[in-house]
Amino acid sequence: MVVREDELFMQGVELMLFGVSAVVIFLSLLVLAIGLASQVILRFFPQPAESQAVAQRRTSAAPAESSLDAERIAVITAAVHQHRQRGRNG
Amino acid sequence: MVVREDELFMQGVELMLFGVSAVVIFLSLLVLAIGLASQVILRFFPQPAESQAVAQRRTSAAPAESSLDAERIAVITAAVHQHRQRGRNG
Amino acid sequence: MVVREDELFMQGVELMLFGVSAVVIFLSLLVLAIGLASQVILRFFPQPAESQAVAQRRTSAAPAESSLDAERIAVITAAVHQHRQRGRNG
Amino acid sequence: MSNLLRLWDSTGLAHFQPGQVVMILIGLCLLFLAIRKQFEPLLLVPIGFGGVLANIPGAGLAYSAAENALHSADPAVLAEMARLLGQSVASDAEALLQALGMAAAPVQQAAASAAGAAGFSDGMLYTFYTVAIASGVAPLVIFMGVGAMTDFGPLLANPRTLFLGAAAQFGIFATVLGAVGLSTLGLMDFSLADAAAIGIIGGADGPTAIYVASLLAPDLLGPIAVAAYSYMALVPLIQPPIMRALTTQAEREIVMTQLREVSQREKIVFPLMLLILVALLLPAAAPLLGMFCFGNLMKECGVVKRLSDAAQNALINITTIFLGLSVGSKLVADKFLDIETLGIMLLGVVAFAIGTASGVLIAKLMNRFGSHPLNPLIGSAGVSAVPMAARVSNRLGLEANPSNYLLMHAMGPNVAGVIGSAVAAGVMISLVGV
Amino acid sequence: MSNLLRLWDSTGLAHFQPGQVVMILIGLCLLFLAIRKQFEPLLLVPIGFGGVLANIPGAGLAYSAAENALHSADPAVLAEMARLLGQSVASDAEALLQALGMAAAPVQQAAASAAGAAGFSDGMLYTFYTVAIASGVAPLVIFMGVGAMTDFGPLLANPRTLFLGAAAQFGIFATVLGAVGLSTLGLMDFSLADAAAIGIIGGADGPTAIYVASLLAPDLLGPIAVAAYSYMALVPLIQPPIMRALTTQAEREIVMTQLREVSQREKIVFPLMLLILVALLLPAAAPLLGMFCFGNLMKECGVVKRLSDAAQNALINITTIFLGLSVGSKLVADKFLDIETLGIMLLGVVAFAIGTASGVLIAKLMNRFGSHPLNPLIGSAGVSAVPMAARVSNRLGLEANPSNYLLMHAMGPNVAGVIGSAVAAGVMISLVGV
Amino acid sequence: MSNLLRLWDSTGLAHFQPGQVVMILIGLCLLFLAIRKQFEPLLLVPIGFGGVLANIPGAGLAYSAAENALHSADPAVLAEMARLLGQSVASDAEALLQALGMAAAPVQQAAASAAGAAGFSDGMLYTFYTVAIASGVAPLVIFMGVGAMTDFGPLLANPRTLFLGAAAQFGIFATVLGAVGLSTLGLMDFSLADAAAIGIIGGADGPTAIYVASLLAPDLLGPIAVAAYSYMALVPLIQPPIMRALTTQAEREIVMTQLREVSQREKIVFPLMLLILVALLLPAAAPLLGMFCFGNLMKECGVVKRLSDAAQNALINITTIFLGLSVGSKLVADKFLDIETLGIMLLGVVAFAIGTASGVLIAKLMNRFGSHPLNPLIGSAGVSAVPMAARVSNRLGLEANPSNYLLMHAMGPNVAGVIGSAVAAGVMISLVGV
Ligand code: NA
Ligand code: NA
Ligand code: NA
Repeated sequence: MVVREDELFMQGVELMLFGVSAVVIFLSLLVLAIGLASQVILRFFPQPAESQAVAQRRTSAAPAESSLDAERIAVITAAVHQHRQRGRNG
Repeated sequence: MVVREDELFMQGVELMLFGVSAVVIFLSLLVLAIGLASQVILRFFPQPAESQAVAQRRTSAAPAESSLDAERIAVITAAVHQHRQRGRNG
Repeated sequence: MVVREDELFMQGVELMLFGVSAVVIFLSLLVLAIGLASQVILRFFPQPAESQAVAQRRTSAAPAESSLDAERIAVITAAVHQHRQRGRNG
Repeated sequence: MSNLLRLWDSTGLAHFQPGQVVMILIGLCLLFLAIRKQFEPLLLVPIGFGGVLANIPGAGLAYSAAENALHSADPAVLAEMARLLGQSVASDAEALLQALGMAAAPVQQAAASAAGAAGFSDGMLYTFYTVAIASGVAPLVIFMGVGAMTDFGPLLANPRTLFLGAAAQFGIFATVLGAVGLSTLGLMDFSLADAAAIGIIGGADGPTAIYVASLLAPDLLGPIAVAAYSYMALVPLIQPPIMRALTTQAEREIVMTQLREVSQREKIVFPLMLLILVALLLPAAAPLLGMFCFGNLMKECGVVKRLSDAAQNALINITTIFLGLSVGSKLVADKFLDIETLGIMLLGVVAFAIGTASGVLIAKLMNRFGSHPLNPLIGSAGVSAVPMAARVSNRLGLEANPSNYLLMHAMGPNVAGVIGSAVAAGVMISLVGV
Repeated sequence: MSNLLRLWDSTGLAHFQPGQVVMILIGLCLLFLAIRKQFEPLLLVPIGFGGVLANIPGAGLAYSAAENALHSADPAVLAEMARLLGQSVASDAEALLQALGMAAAPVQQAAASAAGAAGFSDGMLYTFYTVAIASGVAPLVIFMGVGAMTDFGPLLANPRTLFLGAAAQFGIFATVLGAVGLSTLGLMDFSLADAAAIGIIGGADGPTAIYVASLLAPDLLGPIAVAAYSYMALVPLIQPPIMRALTTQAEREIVMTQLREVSQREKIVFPLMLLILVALLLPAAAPLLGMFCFGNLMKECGVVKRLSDAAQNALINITTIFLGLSVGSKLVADKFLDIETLGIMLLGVVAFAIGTASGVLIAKLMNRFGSHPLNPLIGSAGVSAVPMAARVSNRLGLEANPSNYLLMHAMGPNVAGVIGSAVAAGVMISLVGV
Repeated sequence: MSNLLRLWDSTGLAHFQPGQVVMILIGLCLLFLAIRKQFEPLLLVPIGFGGVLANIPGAGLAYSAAENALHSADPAVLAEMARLLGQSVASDAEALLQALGMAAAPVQQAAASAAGAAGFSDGMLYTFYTVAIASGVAPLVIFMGVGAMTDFGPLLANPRTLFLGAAAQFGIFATVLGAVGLSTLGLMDFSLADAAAIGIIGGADGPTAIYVASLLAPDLLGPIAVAAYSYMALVPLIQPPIMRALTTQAEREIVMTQLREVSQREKIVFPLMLLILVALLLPAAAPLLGMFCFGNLMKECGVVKRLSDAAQNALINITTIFLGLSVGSKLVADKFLDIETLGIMLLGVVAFAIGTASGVLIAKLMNRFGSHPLNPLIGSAGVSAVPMAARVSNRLGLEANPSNYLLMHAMGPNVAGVIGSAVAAGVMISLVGV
């Protein structure tokens, strides 16, 4: 009985050692991989300025939203325009 | 056969009596409980005015919505402001 | 073995013939049915102008949207009104 | 040529039976009512469409794999199924279908296995029914969504209106009596469980009716659901004559006192209190009222807006689609076209009428005792049919007195009716179930 | 130390097989095409990612519990499985996997039970596949959503374009012939059911192809789905040369007459009429076209906006995620890396080409007879691939004549193609299935 | 009268046991904390409510059909179940329940069948648990949604912070040791698998904890989930004293250099790279990290906005509702009210404390070596509890130096902690599982 429980504790210790090591090794490799990937991308595949803009537009351009935005922008533009005009008038 | 069908009818009558009573008793207890709870809450745990405001803000403040509202309010404010200015101008 | 494979090919030919015929027959009947239905509807059940308008309003009138639209229209109206006023002022 | 024959045999034309034609017409009729007359379209569009799909001959969308195997009339398959079901090899498909319906679970599994091995599979609507209704999940999820959309403010401001919600449930139990009466007279053949499931139509609550029917009388689920939703849509026609007949002009003119504002805390405590009362008194109603209270708590607590929105939108809408199609699967000709269906339609409208009358009469009675005036027109709203019945009360109130807005006052009994029929459902399940 | 060994044994590195490396690269390649080249990203992102997941060595995400038990190579488990499968105890995992694949349903259940008791469970992707595709539900739900997004106005305004949708389906059947031809020549080993499933690639309709493949040739589902979506994405490259080769400049310049406005009632009646035609003639297409018509009716009837929105958004998006991952589960190396896959990819592009050519040629033929002019460029849109093929027609029309907008005219054959391939699918299922 | 007795017997009052009262109070207490104190309300509202539902006496919502049959105390049913379970006919319900829990799969199926035939059915919460958690699906779907909401920008800009996410996982493994220590001392009775599941609480990641517990220690899932979410909510109370004790004022004042902008391509490549690393090294983490990476890829690739939105909204919200209720089903009195639950609550807070301390200490250590300054306050964010822990770091940073905004810097270790605990989960599953 005592043996069994000591064994359980030893298994726990083992699990801790292997577990901590595995996590640290895995994340260390990930750090290396990120560094490598960043360098490769930034050096050999830099994102062209225009393509990034396109990408951004693409990302944010669900049709419904964009039409809504367009409308809102129109309204705001009108309002701001008014505001300036008023400034000039006043 | 006739006995069986009479029995079915008696079961129906019984079901009706017990059912109606059960519903009435249950809802009566609910009426009592609501009355009691309302009195306890209104007397001992009145909702502080500020906390209610907070709660309301919290409830209605999904980030997307609030930013949308903020924008719309800005536009409306601008428009209304214009309107008043125009009134003074005119 | 050769027999079996020839048979497979004959089955393929048969499948092609029956399949193409079935598709063509089905879609031909659909063309006829559409023509018939259109004539019947346009002659005997023309959509009254008002009911169509109602239907359209109904379709597009999820409460949230309509209130949003109403608000937006109010803002736009105000802005446009301003714009015209400014035109007159200037 | 064998292909040509097979092609013809695979058309619907070769297999149409009169019952299927009738049921397809009934399905189209439900669609017409739903779309043109706006009879509870959210449910009747899927139910009607499901009804049409279920009756497409040869498609077997509403049948299990084993039933489809028996319908196929393939002799080898029939012989194998007869062996499994312990029937004579000479039995026809009809007899085997009956035997299948009454077989024990392991035999049914064996039959399903054999049908699968012979290349038959469960029909689409059958699958939907199994997942959505037989499991009990869909009506409960819809009830959660309804809870998340319900505002108990008017009820909490005037808790007495709960009695009106109780009164209107009298229609349920009177209809149970009517159903067993019809059986006693030998006109129909309803068991006590059937009668209980039919009575719930009078609760004017779709998900409750479907839930109870799926537990107590799955064979009658089709007509019960159709009756429940049809009559809910007909509330503006059924109720006003009864309400006018039972009230005087003076009563209809009664103006009720403005309701007080109810605090958020009271609204948060209410679903919990109701839940505890259910736990103490009526565990059989725990699934229905539990999910309902959960939905309402999510709405009122104000800290789980994401979940409350999901319950009120994506989840309830998706579930409604499959619930409706699943109910449609019970509109197959051989289960629906029955004298019992007529009985159910008849009893359903009686249930609505009695519920309406009870609500109005109890309101008149309560008016004699209470201090605050109570317009008896709001009594009819106790049948639930939210929010249609409350609107009917409001309309008749405005007719009698153009400045008499009863809508908010009628919302109290209206939501009380939802609780009332769920309680009645719990009573039925615990007294009749199993 | 045993733990260290166990840890190493539990890494993927210890188990990687060349096929898995190849398949992971193919998965990454699909992701590249989907993200960078925008090849049908809504499906190819989940499919590609699922393909990578399915080939992670040791994870067994694409396998059932019993398959995972056999892959584990645990001698006790293997012996037990060999006993259940009625194989010699000396059989290796390979032989047992084959025996499992061909075992009867009860034996498979026993094997699953034994695997579960030994601690193995179904892989995640296998579970998704079972629920989403093997049940048939996911493609049908997506078809419902597609129906709810489809506007039949252009088709109803010019019903003749349905013939173009029919013509383009010739590609399907020609491909069937090609597939059985390859088998006859001994180059591949396709059964008639396999050939039918491969042909449907030419329908240019993802959910239809997946639905048919899941019924007729589940083993080929992976390559068929990948081929279908890849070629749909490649429509702007595949079609134009064929269209230019088969038309003259003068034909491409034909301006078509403006389409008439179609009333709401015609749009409501259309899905019901299509459904009834299916019921009369082609019950085997009832699940696919039934759900499609249901979605379209929800959209057009205007009274169930909540449900129509759910079908077009939450429901179709959620289903697409799981459908894509489930298809990915069929990209495991031992099922995908096969000479048959090459055959499927080859036959798929042939199917697209023949369908395009047939559409254009029939349009030219129809132009000789009809009174209204018909630009043959819209014939190619009959392959479906909505709305890509219609856009291609429009683009080539503008090239020939800068004021010749064909988009709306091409939408007619485009949606007709969806119906056409569903009809073809129904024909296949009823002639070849079971 | 028999009906009256039956009615009384069907109330909850007749069956309430003290444990159930306690558990309902605990459920209400969780609801209070969630609603009033805003303790992780998205999970604790459903969990608390589910806990109340699970303990309604006589409703049996959290039990399987067979368990409900055994709870019914019907002698005929008990005798039949005893026969099936191979127990003496004289056995009481208690003994039979135990025998059922330990029976082999076929026996359990037979018992379920018999219970079904006797009219018992699975409780609602039991069904939810089976579908959502036992299948492993719900935590994975939530993890996908979390992936779709996570921005890895701060981590990619400063990859060194991954070490902080690793360091904080030390709390997990120390707690495993604590749990086996308590067993060794004879105070509790945790197996190694139990200990591993308890340790994961220290990962401060709800879905990961639930996923691991459902695999390694389903019996402890209730207390583990409650502990995980409670302590995540208590992060603003638990962490600050530890952080202050382990850092000097000068360290807390360290200002970190502005993070660089990370390109979209780096963000797209990251989830794929992480996935491949998982495939190479830790297949046991493939389900969790695979779904997480899939969600993140959908977000970052920018071409599947529809799917990404579905994963972040409808899908995750719906899943959260059922996940919460399912966890609640594990709060039944006879499984929760146990000395082990106290041990789990105690070990959980220890795990959080050790994780926090390790993160801070390693940050101090790294500060000695790296070239860029590292404020040790961001080390504590490595326990995950996104975004609460990062906000705590930010708050303490501002306390020390009112212009020292650490939020973005703390987001790096914060999301690293999510990866770290999923990796730890994979290690546990591969070393302890099966
Ligand atoms: Na009611
Ligand atoms: Na097509
Ligand atoms: Na963590």
